[in-house]
Amino acid sequence: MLLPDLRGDFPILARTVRNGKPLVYLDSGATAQKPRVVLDAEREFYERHNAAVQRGAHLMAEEATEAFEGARAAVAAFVGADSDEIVWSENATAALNLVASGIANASAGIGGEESARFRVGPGDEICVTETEHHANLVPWQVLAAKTGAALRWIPVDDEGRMILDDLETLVNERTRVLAFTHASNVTGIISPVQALVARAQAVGALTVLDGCQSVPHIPVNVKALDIDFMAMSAHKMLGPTGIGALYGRKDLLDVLPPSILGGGAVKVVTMEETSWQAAPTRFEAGSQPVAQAVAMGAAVGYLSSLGMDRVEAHEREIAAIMREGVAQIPGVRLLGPVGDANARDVIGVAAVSVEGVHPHDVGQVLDDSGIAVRVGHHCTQPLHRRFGVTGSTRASAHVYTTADDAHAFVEALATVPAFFGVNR
Amino acid sequence: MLLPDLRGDFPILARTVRNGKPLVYLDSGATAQKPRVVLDAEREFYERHNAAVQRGAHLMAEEATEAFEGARAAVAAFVGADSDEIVWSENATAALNLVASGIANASAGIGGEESARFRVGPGDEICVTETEHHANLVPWQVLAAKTGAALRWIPVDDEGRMILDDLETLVNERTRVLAFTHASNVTGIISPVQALVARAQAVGALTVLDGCQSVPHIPVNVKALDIDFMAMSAHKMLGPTGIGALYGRKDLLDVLPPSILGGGAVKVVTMEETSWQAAPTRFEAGSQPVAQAVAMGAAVGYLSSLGMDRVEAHEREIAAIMREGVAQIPGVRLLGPVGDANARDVIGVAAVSVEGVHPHDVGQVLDDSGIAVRVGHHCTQPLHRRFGVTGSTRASAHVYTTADDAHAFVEALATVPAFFGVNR
Amino acid sequence: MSSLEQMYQQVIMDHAREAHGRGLKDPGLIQVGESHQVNTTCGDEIRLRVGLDGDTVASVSWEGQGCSISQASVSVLHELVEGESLETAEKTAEAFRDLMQAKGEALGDDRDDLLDDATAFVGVGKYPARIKCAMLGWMAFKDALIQARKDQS
Amino acid sequence: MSSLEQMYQQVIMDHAREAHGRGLKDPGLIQVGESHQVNTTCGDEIRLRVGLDGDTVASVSWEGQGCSISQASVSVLHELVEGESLETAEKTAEAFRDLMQAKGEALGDDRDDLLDDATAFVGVGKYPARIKCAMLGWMAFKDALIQARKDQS
Ligand SMILES: Cc1ncc(COP(=O)(O)O)c(C=O)c1O
Ligand SMILES: Cc1ncc(COP(=O)(O)O)c(C=O)c1O
Repeated sequence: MLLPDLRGDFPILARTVRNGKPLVYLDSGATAQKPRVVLDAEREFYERHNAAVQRGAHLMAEEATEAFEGARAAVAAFVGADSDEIVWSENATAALNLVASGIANASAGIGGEESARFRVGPGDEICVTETEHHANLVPWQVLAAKTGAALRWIPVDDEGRMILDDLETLVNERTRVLAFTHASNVTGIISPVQALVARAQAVGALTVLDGCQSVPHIPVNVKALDIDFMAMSAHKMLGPTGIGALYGRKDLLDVLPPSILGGGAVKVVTMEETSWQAAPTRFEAGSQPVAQAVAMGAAVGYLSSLGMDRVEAHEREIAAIMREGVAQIPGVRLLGPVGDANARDVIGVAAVSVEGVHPHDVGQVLDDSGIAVRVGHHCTQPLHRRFGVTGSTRASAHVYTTADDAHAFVEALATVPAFFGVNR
Repeated sequence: MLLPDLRGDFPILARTVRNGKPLVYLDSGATAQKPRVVLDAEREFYERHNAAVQRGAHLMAEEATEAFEGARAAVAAFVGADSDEIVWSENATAALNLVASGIANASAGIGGEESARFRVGPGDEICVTETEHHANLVPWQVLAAKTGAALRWIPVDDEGRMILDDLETLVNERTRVLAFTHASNVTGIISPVQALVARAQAVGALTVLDGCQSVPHIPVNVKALDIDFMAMSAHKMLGPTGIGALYGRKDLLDVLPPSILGGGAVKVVTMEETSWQAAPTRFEAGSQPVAQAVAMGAAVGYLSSLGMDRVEAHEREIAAIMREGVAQIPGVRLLGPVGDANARDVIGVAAVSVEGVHPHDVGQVLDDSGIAVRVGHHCTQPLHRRFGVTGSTRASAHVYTTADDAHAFVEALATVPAFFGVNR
Repeated sequence: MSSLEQMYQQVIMDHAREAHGRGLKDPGLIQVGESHQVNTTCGDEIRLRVGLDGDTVASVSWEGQGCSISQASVSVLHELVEGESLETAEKTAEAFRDLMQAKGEALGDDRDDLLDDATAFVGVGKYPARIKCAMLGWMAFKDALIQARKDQS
Repeated sequence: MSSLEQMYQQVIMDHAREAHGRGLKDPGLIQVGESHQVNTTCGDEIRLRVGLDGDTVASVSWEGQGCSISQASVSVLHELVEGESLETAEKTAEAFRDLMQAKGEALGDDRDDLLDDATAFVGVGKYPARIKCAMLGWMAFKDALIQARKDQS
């Protein structure tokens, strides 16, 4: 394994679960566990520096602001952005909604001429893909419904790979936004970002990347990818719950109208009207998740110290054990690439469908062995429908996942068909 | 004092600030400090139970869900609501925006016939007050701009009290929403909720209460107040940053369209369209601030154990020391009720304007004595404009504030005019 | 017997494999109610139809998919309530709900007789996440009854 | 001298009480630029106008309100740069920015001469929240210069 055993850094991994069994945590795709440094950073903030940021004239307010902005700089550096291109949000979902709602607001005239470039209306198109998480699908559906634009999508093949044959038709002169995920939370496939961005840029469409499953697991540089917006979630990056971030190109962020309105985001307020601050402040109305920002800063520090190249390689090895292992079990279908391509260019995910056994029942049997996985549609109903199943059972890895964890998953999964008597 | 000295429960209050001076924290109106039980609750969640809630088939997911929903029940009970009438949000600002954006979405046809009762358009009116925090003003301005409705407001008198003489004109048959604060974050005045709600109900307008400055400081029961919606912020309630909550009457919440869209909030998703869950789930798209919810639950537990009646009485005594004290200082103007009414029916706040000295400079002198206050417009530009000042210096109390703190503020404030040579 | 085996008792496995009452039936000229329930955790759905003949639950039929717990549960429901008086059916439904809340303990009173095969679900009560699965059909039944009573056809 | 007294040095207090350059002037037929800056922390505003005459900063005037630090700072700015060459004015502005970043230490090089009265602001560098106040006028100056250079009137 490329990474040393890191379990000692993660207090929760020492606990036992059902029947005193040691915990095998393979649900990191849903939410990751937190290293001690992250928990300590959050607690230290509360015990030493907690104060309202940005507007205090007292010492703790200064310290809190410094910690808060320092965390922003750390997150920015982690993805190759400038500090003022990072907006805090409640989670990745809120970050994606911030873009979609900002465009809806611009289309309704909010933001005036300055925001006119974001206006979308009848005759325009918004393009997504069939592999999207609901968080990067539903906001665009509703934007289309509100503005009269048409929603189109890039389909996927039987392995879940985007079919780019009709890309020129699907992303065309009428396309205003192309929103797609960087890595699938089901198949693990890493998207063909370069081809998609090139096409979007050729037709002048904005690109919105869902970085939820890439930023925690592989090196990501927004400038190298040349995307316009990207959403990420701290809780999947070994960070705290309650915070995520949006990257946005500064010139775009500065003129996108805000959609959550209130204190902090505004410049001059009269009873009649309001002017907005520049980005990122214009999008940060209300008291921010300050302690969480500080802890997210600690999380990217921890990941950086491991090295994202090594993280990627480590998790690919885990993926290989899991994916190749489950592919051997009769009656078990691996969603996503199979055969030669199985464990190449994927993140550490293995979602399976066990013939004749409902995912919930599969998960229950694994749980009985102390193995925590996710069951259901993983917020990707269209993709599961495309695969002809309503749900699946998903194991997903992170930096602390060991080869033993991966083997335990494969072994326990192999017992499932017999338990439910479906292989008689 | 009605409450014992609680400083021992709050680790940060033991620290020293400038020149090794002990901290006198009087900025609780901006954000409160956290007792150890709150910090412990959050940490224990991360170290023992952290998992994605609501959809796991494994033990920790069950435990996490139980903790998360238990916290919801605790917060609901704290304000006299039912559990499914409490929606988590990032902060109070987001909670207020949730209502305003939901109405905007309904007005744009989202939610269909079911949501038709929320539609607002030209000819309709939305009413706020001149005392509102930007968080309860700007969302309504923008809703008005988007829908073509007119924005009206209840003015305040020289002491900052709402003038209800023209209430029948300002809140009339065309009024669809009446949004107002429960307690002012500047004057401390507690609003005439009963009169306002009665008038709104008489004309069929929805009532939206900003509970940011009431819920942490006085007993609040949403059913007794008979309001439709109320926003609150955990970080002002001795809880963590990164979470707030919206109370909404269940029958309203169930048909208000969501505005942050994504996983968890949805029922059936196809590439073309989406149906929503019932409340509160429909408003909780994306991974929620779970550890923060648990900690917010611990915070209301701590407040309840003190007893909100005692908290109110305690803080009123602090208010009296501060307000009566500063009223004695020549050249210092107290914003809000003066004279006999000074410290009656107010929360523990004293905002002052020192003649000839800018609030920032006032705050700096206090800071030098270890006294942390807030300076500026406190996100109430219209109210400050009404008072004829651009900003003020505000001291605000909480359960841990002692009589000594209040006296220290008054004494330090008294030195300010001389320091800047304005009383020569 | 481990907790897992206690949840997946043979009775449940059998019902799950060969579910009764599957396939929506047109119950003819009686009061009819229908309900569609979705378990949003996993996307499982059940559509259940009830036909009332006076005070008798004359017909209970359903379609949908789900995990073994939800399928077995609706199958047992069909077996228990079809043909019973409204009163007995409602008492059974209530007993089942109570069993789910009993954290893995049998009710231990005369309602165990009423529940019959359904007592096998006792182990589900230990798994909060699965109670929703077991209740799916019963929620649909309760709702369909309300609809049926409103129906005047 | 305490940190507080170091920040509020007499020079600063004097400039704050009697600020120079206040009141927007029409600089006549030369290149003119104007900038409006708001310190969103406290709502303080400054509108500053610059008139260029070739390579000379011929006129600097302003209006607005703010704390003693921001008022004194723009007053000193007026004193330092009005009538100076563009090059000197820009060097002074840069030196002032560096002083603000110096965490309370003097620059200690020949730029201290350039800064003259402005060296009194050294103590502000210890208070991150106040750096914005001190910089408000200088930001407006920088921006107004850009506008003035664009101006062809
Ligand atoms: C009266 C009032 N309303 C709204 C808010 C906004 O709350 P938050 O910043 O938690 O969103 C505040 C606090 O800043 C407040 O005092
Ligand atoms: C690909 C993808 N997009 C979006 C999300 C939503 O992230 P969050 O729940 O943090 O908003 C997730 C995780 O649930 C995800 O895996």
